[in-house]
Amino acid sequence: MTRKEKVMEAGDAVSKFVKDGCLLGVGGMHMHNNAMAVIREIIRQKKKIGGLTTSPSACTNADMLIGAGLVEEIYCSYVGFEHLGLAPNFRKFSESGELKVRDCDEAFSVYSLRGGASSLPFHPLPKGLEATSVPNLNEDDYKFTKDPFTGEDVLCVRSMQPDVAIVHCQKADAYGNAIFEGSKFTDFDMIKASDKVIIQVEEVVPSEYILEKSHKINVPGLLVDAVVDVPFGCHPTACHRYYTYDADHLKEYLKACKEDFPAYLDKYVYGPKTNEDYLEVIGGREKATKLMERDIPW
Amino acid sequence: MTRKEKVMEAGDAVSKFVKDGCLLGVGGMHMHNNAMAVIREIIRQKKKIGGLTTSPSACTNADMLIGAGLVEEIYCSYVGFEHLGLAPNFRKFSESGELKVRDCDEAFSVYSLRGGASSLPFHPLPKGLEATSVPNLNEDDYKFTKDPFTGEDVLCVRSMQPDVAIVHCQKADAYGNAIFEGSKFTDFDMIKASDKVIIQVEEVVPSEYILEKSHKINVPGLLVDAVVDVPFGCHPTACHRYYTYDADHLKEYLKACKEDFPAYLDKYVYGPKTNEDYLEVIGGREKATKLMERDIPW
Amino acid sequence: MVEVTVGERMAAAMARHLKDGEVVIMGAFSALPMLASRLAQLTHAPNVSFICGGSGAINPTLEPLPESSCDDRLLRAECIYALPDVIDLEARPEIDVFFAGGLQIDAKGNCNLVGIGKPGEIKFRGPGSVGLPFLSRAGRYIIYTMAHNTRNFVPEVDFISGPGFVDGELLSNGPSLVVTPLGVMDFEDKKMRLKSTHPGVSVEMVKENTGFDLIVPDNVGETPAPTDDELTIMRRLDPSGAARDSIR
Amino acid sequence: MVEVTVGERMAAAMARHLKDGEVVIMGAFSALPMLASRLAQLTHAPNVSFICGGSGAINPTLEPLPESSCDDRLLRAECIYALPDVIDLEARPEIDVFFAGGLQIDAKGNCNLVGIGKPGEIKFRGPGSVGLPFLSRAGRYIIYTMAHNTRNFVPEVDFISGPGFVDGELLSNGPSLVVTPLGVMDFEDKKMRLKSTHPGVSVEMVKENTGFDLIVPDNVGETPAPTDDELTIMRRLDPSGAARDSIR
Repeated sequence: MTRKEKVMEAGDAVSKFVKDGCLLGVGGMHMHNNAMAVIREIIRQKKKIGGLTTSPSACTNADMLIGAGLVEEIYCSYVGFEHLGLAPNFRKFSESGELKVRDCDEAFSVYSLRGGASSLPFHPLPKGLEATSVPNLNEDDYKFTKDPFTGEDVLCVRSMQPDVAIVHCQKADAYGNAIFEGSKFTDFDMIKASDKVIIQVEEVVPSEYILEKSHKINVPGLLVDAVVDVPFGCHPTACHRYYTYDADHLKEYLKACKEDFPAYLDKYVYGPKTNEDYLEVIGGREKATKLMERDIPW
Repeated sequence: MTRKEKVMEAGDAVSKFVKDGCLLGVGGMHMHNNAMAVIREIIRQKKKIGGLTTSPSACTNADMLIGAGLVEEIYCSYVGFEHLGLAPNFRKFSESGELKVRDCDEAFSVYSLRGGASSLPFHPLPKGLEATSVPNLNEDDYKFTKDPFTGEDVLCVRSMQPDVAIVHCQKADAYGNAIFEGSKFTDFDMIKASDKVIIQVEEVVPSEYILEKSHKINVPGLLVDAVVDVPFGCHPTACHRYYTYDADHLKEYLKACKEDFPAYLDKYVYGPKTNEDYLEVIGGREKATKLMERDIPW
Repeated sequence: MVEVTVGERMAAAMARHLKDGEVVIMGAFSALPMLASRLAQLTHAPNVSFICGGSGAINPTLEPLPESSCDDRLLRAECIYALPDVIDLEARPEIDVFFAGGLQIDAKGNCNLVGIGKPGEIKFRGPGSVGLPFLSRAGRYIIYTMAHNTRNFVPEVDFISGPGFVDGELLSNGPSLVVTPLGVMDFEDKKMRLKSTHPGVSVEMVKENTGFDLIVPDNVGETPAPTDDELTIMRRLDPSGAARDSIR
Repeated sequence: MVEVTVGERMAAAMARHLKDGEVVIMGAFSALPMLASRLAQLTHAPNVSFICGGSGAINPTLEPLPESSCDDRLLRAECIYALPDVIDLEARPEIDVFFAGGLQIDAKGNCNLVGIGKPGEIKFRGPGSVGLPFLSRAGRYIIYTMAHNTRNFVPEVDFISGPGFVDGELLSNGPSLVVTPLGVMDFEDKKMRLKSTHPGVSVEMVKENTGFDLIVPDNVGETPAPTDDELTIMRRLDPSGAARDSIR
């Protein structure tokens, strides 16, 4: 008997694990570690996303899916581009009513996934978080129960267990044992909470490498269903310690959203069928080299 | 203005931060990473421990404090010596009624601290854990509330915020920024949940070292009140990646508990006033070398 | 080859009970379950994953096998999770098999680590229940003990630390195998049944050493010996015999 | 030396508001707060600790200052926490100062990032509330904005993302300072009060650009310029001017 490898093409991973109407979790945060190669594949396959959940701060990972018209509703703590501006598709589709927004906050994003990761039926919040408008805007996901020890009312959030999570990390072996070399964001709880997990990586490494680096922050292969090998697969967002975000491309994206988003999708999503094709379209080796050129710690 | 260093002697850390009657958390698990140098100092100073909480599996860190007659009550998921046997002082003091036992389980140990770490008023448990005798044995710490989303009854545990935590780790700088090089046990949540934190370390390292290793699992100095520099300070338990547990000494301890525990305390606790003295009494450099001699990963 | 030890026979029986692809978890005092899980990986079940309790090590290489479940030699592993992460896993449907034990075990597979006595009058304190309550959520579980007598195999446990076939709905499928120094048992209609005895142990001896009426089928065989292959692997993983020779 | 920029003046005002030993936290779009916190550490407050939101970096060295709060150049830090650990910290009494902002800010210091409109009829969607609800538990908080006009300084926010001096008991001490491209404000009896204006900005200009009645004391001074020392440090940390020149 031999051990089963989990490395597969983005197309196969998406067609196998992303079902129409699913609750989808996407990892990364702001313009960092968004699993864009797999997300572009979801758009190519026109998978309908029933619900989208993200780290407390989503970026193009959410905005692009929304702009492609694939998202029915989003759990929204924040969708934006930080110093580069607001999220155009998110704004447009939510203001028009095409996208249903379940308003939430960072506490919801973190604790709903943590509750899901721990198989808790719900997750209480620290006192004080009831003082905002958010729970009133989303009475389906925020409710009060009694503290059984004091009898006081305590605001709680629903636990979330996405049907499938799509997360990017730096390295994994063929069995899905993965090493995160930068910030972890909420990716770890998202992986634990989700039924199926697709990890896209910069590099597939030998198992021996993982065994020698098990002191690093990592994820066990037993939670991972597919490993997708896509160097530069976070572009136009950053992959910590590999390359920074492509500010020029992100600005082009933001402009395209306002002017002609279908053209953007044609050029960058529907056109290039593979990761290699995509990398050529965005500027090839020259662009890649530029994004990698900078001092990084350790 | 200069930055304040937190390195101090065990004696000063204990007299400053461990108050009579306190709820004390002690880190490590089984015969690994028990912060024994500071615990021996607590015994020397005869601090009364109002409540003792530990990782899900306590060892000599709890048993020695109990044997010294200092512990009023313990939250007990497990106190024992794994393959070496049961915990003699814990058994003796609990069977006689001198020690009050608040029966609990691993779920309580982990989630009560996690609840404390997250400032949650209480922490729900996954369904199914109500099927044991434990909640019935401890109705003060286990209670049911309603799931506000389904109306179902959910078993919950009290959140715990120890007054002071005593934890061992491998390295820290003078400001308390600490690196854990082995297993983390429940030490991280214990540190976050506790009001005051004493960390004992194998080595105090320069801040520059920490900055270059910040990808390792670590704890921010802002949560740490005292750094106690005690090489071999976990003896007779292990410190991951530095030395293994002293099985011979642990067997001597277990025997002494049954025969003449005061003599053990005189020889190993009250006698040697400093960590250096203690290391001489347990066998000096020769013993240390022996415990360090083995293959360790990475 | 030297004689097969009781520990080796028990480990092989546990290893063979694991199916390829299963996720297995164990707690304290688990040298035998660690040996069994690694043995399964190296023989019929390369896709088994196992989690070593407090250390947080997942699929450690185990050469040589440590005695303590938190030993730092376990850190050469495919992943090291913090304990709270392991606890999260314990509650997840990924876990197929738990290894469990107890001061007392009863006919329904309930395990007790709390102590002997009644609430408020515990005359013998056990170490505590640790992770056994999570048995209620496990796929199934294997009970193993280092002794088999009427003190630990009792009609009804004094306290339930790990729920066996208790009344009411269970999230788990309950206990599936019991491995002791005398033999191997499984369950029929939620009651413990003798399956095989180790060499030199009679059915009568097992019955005498069990404090309740074990279901005894007509033909109780001998617990199969490990194959030469299995023995070679076990002796490589545990050269000092810490686990293999742990039962006398 | 070249002219002091508005960003430099704002950063210096925020830095000086931090007391030695305090723990400070910030979220997205925080180049100025990062600069201010590091400046405080390198001048009067070496025991300040600061946490950079999503990156989880605690006390990063910040040379050079990145624009994104999650940039990997922040990872040269004293600690990198996972975001859930940062959230745990946000709820802990250790946090003395939060940096906050909003699409709308009102006289009581409430901040709104949800959007403009009414429930069910949001006509302008903001990015979302992110961590602002934790302001309810902060020691105190500093509001900073990149613009100051009657659209963002409004009589009453449409939605509360970060609670200012709301009715009822607060766990926090509420907002303590507001720093904008026009000046610096603080609070008197839970209402915003003008403290100083930047050079070239009149009291009248601030009043015209504020959508509510600001408390204006008799003597409103000029926001102090950074010292040469402070300027040297800020220009070293932010050589490209990404933060310092961010306001025009």
